[in-house]
Amino acid sequence: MAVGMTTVIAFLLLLIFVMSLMAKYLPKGATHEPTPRSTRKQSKAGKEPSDDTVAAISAAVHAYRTQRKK
Amino acid sequence: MAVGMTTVIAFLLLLIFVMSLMAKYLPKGATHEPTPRSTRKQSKAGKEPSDDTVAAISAAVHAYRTQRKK
Amino acid sequence: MAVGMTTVIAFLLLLIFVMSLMAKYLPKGATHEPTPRSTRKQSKAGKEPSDDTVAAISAAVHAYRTQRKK
Amino acid sequence: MDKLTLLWQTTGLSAITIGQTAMIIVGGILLFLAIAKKFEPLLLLPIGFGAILANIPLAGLTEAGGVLYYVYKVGIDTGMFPLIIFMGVGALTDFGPLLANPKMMLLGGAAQFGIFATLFGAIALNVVPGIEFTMADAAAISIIGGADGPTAIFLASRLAPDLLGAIAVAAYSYMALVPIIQPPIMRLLTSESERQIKMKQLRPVGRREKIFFPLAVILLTLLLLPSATPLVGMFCLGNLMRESGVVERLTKTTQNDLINIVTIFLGLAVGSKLQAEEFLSFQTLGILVLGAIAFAIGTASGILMAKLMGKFSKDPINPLIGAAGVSAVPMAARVVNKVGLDSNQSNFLLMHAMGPNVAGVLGSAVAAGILLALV
Amino acid sequence: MDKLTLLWQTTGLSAITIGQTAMIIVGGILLFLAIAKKFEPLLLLPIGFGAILANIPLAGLTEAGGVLYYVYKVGIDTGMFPLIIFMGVGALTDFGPLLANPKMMLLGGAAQFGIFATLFGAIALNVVPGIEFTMADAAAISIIGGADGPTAIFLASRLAPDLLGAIAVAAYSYMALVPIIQPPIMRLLTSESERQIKMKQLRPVGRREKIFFPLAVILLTLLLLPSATPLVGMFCLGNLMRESGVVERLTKTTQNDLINIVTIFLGLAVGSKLQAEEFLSFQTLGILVLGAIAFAIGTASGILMAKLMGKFSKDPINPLIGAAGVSAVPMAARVVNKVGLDSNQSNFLLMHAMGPNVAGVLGSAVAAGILLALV
Amino acid sequence: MDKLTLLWQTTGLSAITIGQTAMIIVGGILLFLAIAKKFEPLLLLPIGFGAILANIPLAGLTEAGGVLYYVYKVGIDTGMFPLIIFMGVGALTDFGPLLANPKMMLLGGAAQFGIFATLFGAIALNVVPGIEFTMADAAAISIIGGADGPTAIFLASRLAPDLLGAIAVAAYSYMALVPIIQPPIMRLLTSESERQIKMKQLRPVGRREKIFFPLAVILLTLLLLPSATPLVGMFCLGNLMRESGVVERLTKTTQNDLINIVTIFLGLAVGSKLQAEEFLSFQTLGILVLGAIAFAIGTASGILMAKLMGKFSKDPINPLIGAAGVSAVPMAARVVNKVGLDSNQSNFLLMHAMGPNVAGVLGSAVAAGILLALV
Ligand code: NA
Ligand code: NA
Ligand code: NA
Repeated sequence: MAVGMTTVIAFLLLLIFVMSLMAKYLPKGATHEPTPRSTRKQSKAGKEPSDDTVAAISAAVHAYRTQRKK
Repeated sequence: MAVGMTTVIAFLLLLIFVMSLMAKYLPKGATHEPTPRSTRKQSKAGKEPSDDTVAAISAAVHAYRTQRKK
Repeated sequence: MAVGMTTVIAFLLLLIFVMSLMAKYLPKGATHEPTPRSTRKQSKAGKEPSDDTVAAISAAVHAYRTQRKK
Repeated sequence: MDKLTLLWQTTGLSAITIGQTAMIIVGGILLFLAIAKKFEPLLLLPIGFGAILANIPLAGLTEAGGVLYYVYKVGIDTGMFPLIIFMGVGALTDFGPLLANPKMMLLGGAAQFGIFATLFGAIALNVVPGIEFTMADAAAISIIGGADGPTAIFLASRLAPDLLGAIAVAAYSYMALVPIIQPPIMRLLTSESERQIKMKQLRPVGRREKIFFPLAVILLTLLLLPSATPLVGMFCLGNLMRESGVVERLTKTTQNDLINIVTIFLGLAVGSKLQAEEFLSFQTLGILVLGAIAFAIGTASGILMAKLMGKFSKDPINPLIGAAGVSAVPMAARVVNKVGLDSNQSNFLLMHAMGPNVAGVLGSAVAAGILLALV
Repeated sequence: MDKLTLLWQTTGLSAITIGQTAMIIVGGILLFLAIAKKFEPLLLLPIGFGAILANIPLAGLTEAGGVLYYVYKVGIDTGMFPLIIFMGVGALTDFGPLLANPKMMLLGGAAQFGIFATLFGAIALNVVPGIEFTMADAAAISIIGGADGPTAIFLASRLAPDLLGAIAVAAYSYMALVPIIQPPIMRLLTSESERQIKMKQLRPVGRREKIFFPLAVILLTLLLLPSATPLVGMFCLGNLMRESGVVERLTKTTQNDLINIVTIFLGLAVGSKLQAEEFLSFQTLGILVLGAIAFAIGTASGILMAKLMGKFSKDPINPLIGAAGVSAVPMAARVVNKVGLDSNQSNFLLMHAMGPNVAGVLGSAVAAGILLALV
Repeated sequence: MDKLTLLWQTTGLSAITIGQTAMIIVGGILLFLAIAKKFEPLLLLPIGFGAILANIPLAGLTEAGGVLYYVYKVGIDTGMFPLIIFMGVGALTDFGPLLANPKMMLLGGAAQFGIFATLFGAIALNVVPGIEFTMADAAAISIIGGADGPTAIFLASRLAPDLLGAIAVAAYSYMALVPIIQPPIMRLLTSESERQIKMKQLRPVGRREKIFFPLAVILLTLLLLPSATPLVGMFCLGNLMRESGVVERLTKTTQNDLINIVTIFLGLAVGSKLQAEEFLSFQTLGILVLGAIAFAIGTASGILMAKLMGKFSKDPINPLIGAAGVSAVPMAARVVNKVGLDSNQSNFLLMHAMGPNVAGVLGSAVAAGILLALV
């Protein structure tokens, strides 16, 4: 048990380390992004609402409620 | 042959009996229906015209013809 | 190598011959084509509507036009 | 010169038999029926093409290692392809019209009489020299009268794999011929006034009834006819997915891509059984004749049962709808509608015929179970 | 008379055992949960129906030649079905929220503590008479705490095929019960003020990071934990297809029709393991209890780890998001969002909880690899 | 201490060989080409990922029971995957441009000269120490010159399974490199004025011609070249489904989900043959070199044949379109169009090049049949 849990955590720590490196050293390629993102959204359409959508809607609902109270 | 045919009929009679029971004792759930029915229609849309459609259209055609004769 | 290449060419020459025959002797089906072509187009958009539907819609369109003229 | 002889021996021309030539022509006829006549093209096109592929000399596509061999082994030998198709058919079937008028179930039962009558006929045909049908063969042939493709293929794969090609071709051909075979029988057995009978509008059916129906069917089947549970079970699973409304994405895939993929390979596998040695025999002729008889008897007994029921029913029953009991969904119901319209321009029987029509699917699956249990 | 006896012996009624009856009822309960309660219907509907089919007397659907036998052999015995599902899950997963805040990975790790704690629990349960779990059994059971269906099925198929039915049912049931099981634990372990903590908005993540992430994961896995590579590999393949943006048509099929087809048959195959002899035992009860414990411990350790991290972090961390570390994507993250909103009407934790949530999927796949290597 | 050693021995780091490391890098290069360079990503992405998975130490994914093992056994050992892809390609191919100008078929034939020239080359390469190609190996390698992925994989799986990985990678790589390999050859063999030649507009082709064409092809093939019927047959089936217009739903599934599903697993299975022991050898180098030569010769002979035909034709023929005869649909036709536009801004050769292009697909399938018959 101890071995297993330690291994999981050690492995994930390593992944965190690698992810930080990636965040630091990978060129962001901001110009490239728009196209794939839009394609991806389309492929999602028709399945469950993406979490962005859910988040956006929750935020909107909240904003609406706040406004109404005034 | 006799055995086979009798069995088929006996089995189906039993099914008829069960269906009648279901029709009698199952709550109709009228409020629940609209949603699933609409989903079902959507899933049908894009396949062959549902028989309701065919029936409705045939009726319309008939009405049209009747009118025209006048 | 020579055998292989010769066979390929011979086979394709034969195909060319058959294609020329087809082009010459197959009825072009100009009159026939519209219907199947139209079915194909419709059947692409959400599969084939029954002929009843087509008939009904034509009738409806006609009725509409007739009415409008009055 | 020697080399040329060798080359010649690798050609199909050098090895093709008359039987293979004949079967390739049969394949061509099936393609013609599928494409030019639109006879059940979804099945007859792959079957016809499969028949051509199966009869190619020297290629061995149906022998171990060949593409048709694998398709048959994986899909039909295991029974999986017809069962998956049946699940898809279940996902496409709306039992509403039957639930609105449960008595219609009897018509779907009566039309199976064609199956059991033909069972006798097939055994009787053994007196013809050159024809030798075992009990299992006879059962597999008689199911053609059920007018249901996957059921016929499933039963034939269990009871008489050698006859599978002929049986499947007969089943789909007669299903395609419904608009030609049934109307004369319908007109013969009904009077003009009977054909004009208008039926009461069907009540709407609640969602719960539709959900409980496949469950009731599988429960009764497992208690009384366990041998019918592979077919009936997959059918009910498909229908439950459809009616439950909670697994929309699975239902859609089952109704579309899954059933399409399996249909292509099922057709090829059936076609692979159209080999000269097996197909070109008196037996095939016998199967075709018996299938037509089974079909006609099924139609007739459906109509007669509808007439009988009409006598005892307080609501009027148009006897034509009995003909839809043979299954062949939805073609048979549409034919009923058309024949009805011929007699009365304002009589729309389509929805009334859908009840016996879907009952016929269940009826022939049940009959298949009985045949499996008895043989 | 004799004939009637024979006929009676072909019915299911004559042969059905009490165990089979009980299991058919269990199947019915699963269908009820799937349809009426919408508990993971995509899996529990086919599993429930499969349970009914598997317990039909005389039909032998799970014996050699039966439909469920083939489905199980082809899909689960080989491990292919859960692996294909995992590829589909990879194609559906967006690692953006995790890449924006890599520390969240730790929460997905901490929540796996439930797995390893239960491993001990399962071994300890051997003191109960009637329960006998080997080390392999215990490992397969403990993975329920990972709250990931395909991982649980894959591990069980490798280590304890006999328990697969119970383990899969437990895993999917508890995943469905997330909105009921987790909130009390979340409220118990956090104070009102902790639940109100607002977190900093996540930075946008570049496309390249998303492409390199699955590659980094598979590389680290193959170097350090090769036994986890079947699961992690297929998951990363699916995710790479998604993020690469160059194989859109493959990604779409993987996310839809492929995963749908496999889901139906995976469910049937799991259901086929719900046979009376195997399922109706004290062991199943033990599995259900252990699964619930594993799940609760996982939730708790995720929350506690989040509290610990909050102590050392310069950016505030709402401890609720630790509960999402158990996986059960996206249900667990939505529950976090809901509980957070209960305490603070303007605190939207959803995107913050998605990080630990997807980390939990990786975490349990890694844990499964460790169990495979150690057992 | 002992425990730590044991733990260490379960890591991939402890067991990885230099060969495996190299092959994982090769896999990475393929992924780079697929994602960053968009070289045939539909195939090279799964192949590259499969190469990584196949070289994971200790995981045994390609050994009996591993996921890649099953995928290869089921899909490539049987030949089914390339055949299904070929059916899909048939369903996607429009033979209209070829039917409008049948002579173009000769260009699709001439470009196969690359195949047969390479056959000699491969045999000749045996003089190089470390390279030992049998006749079967040589035939499988030479098919790379056909520039058709599924044909190459099918032939390699029949004749030289050990070389399949290298052959498939070479075939897809060169197909992706068409825009780089072909233009210099095209410019070298044609004069500016030849490249400016405008061709007569194509006549419209009737529906019946399109339906009869696949039937004519399969009939001629079965009579003359039965060994080519698996490939040509499946191709013609797909094309007949498309052109018949009566099985729209089957065609759509074949063109989309079926071909997508099979593509993913075909790629993985090909990748599984990129194992260090088999791939890292002089032979692979030889295969890559021979493939490039075959490709270049095919391109050249297509162009030269077009020039020759232009001499005897009353309608002008732009020799560039001969380069499209190598197949690599539709890339090669697009390259022809582009090179043509470079010389004459208003000369659109795309539709004219599609004729030889689709002829090239048939041509290489026929050549594969000849190789199967002769070897
Ligand atoms: Na029937
Ligand atoms: Na987890
Ligand atoms: Na080619």
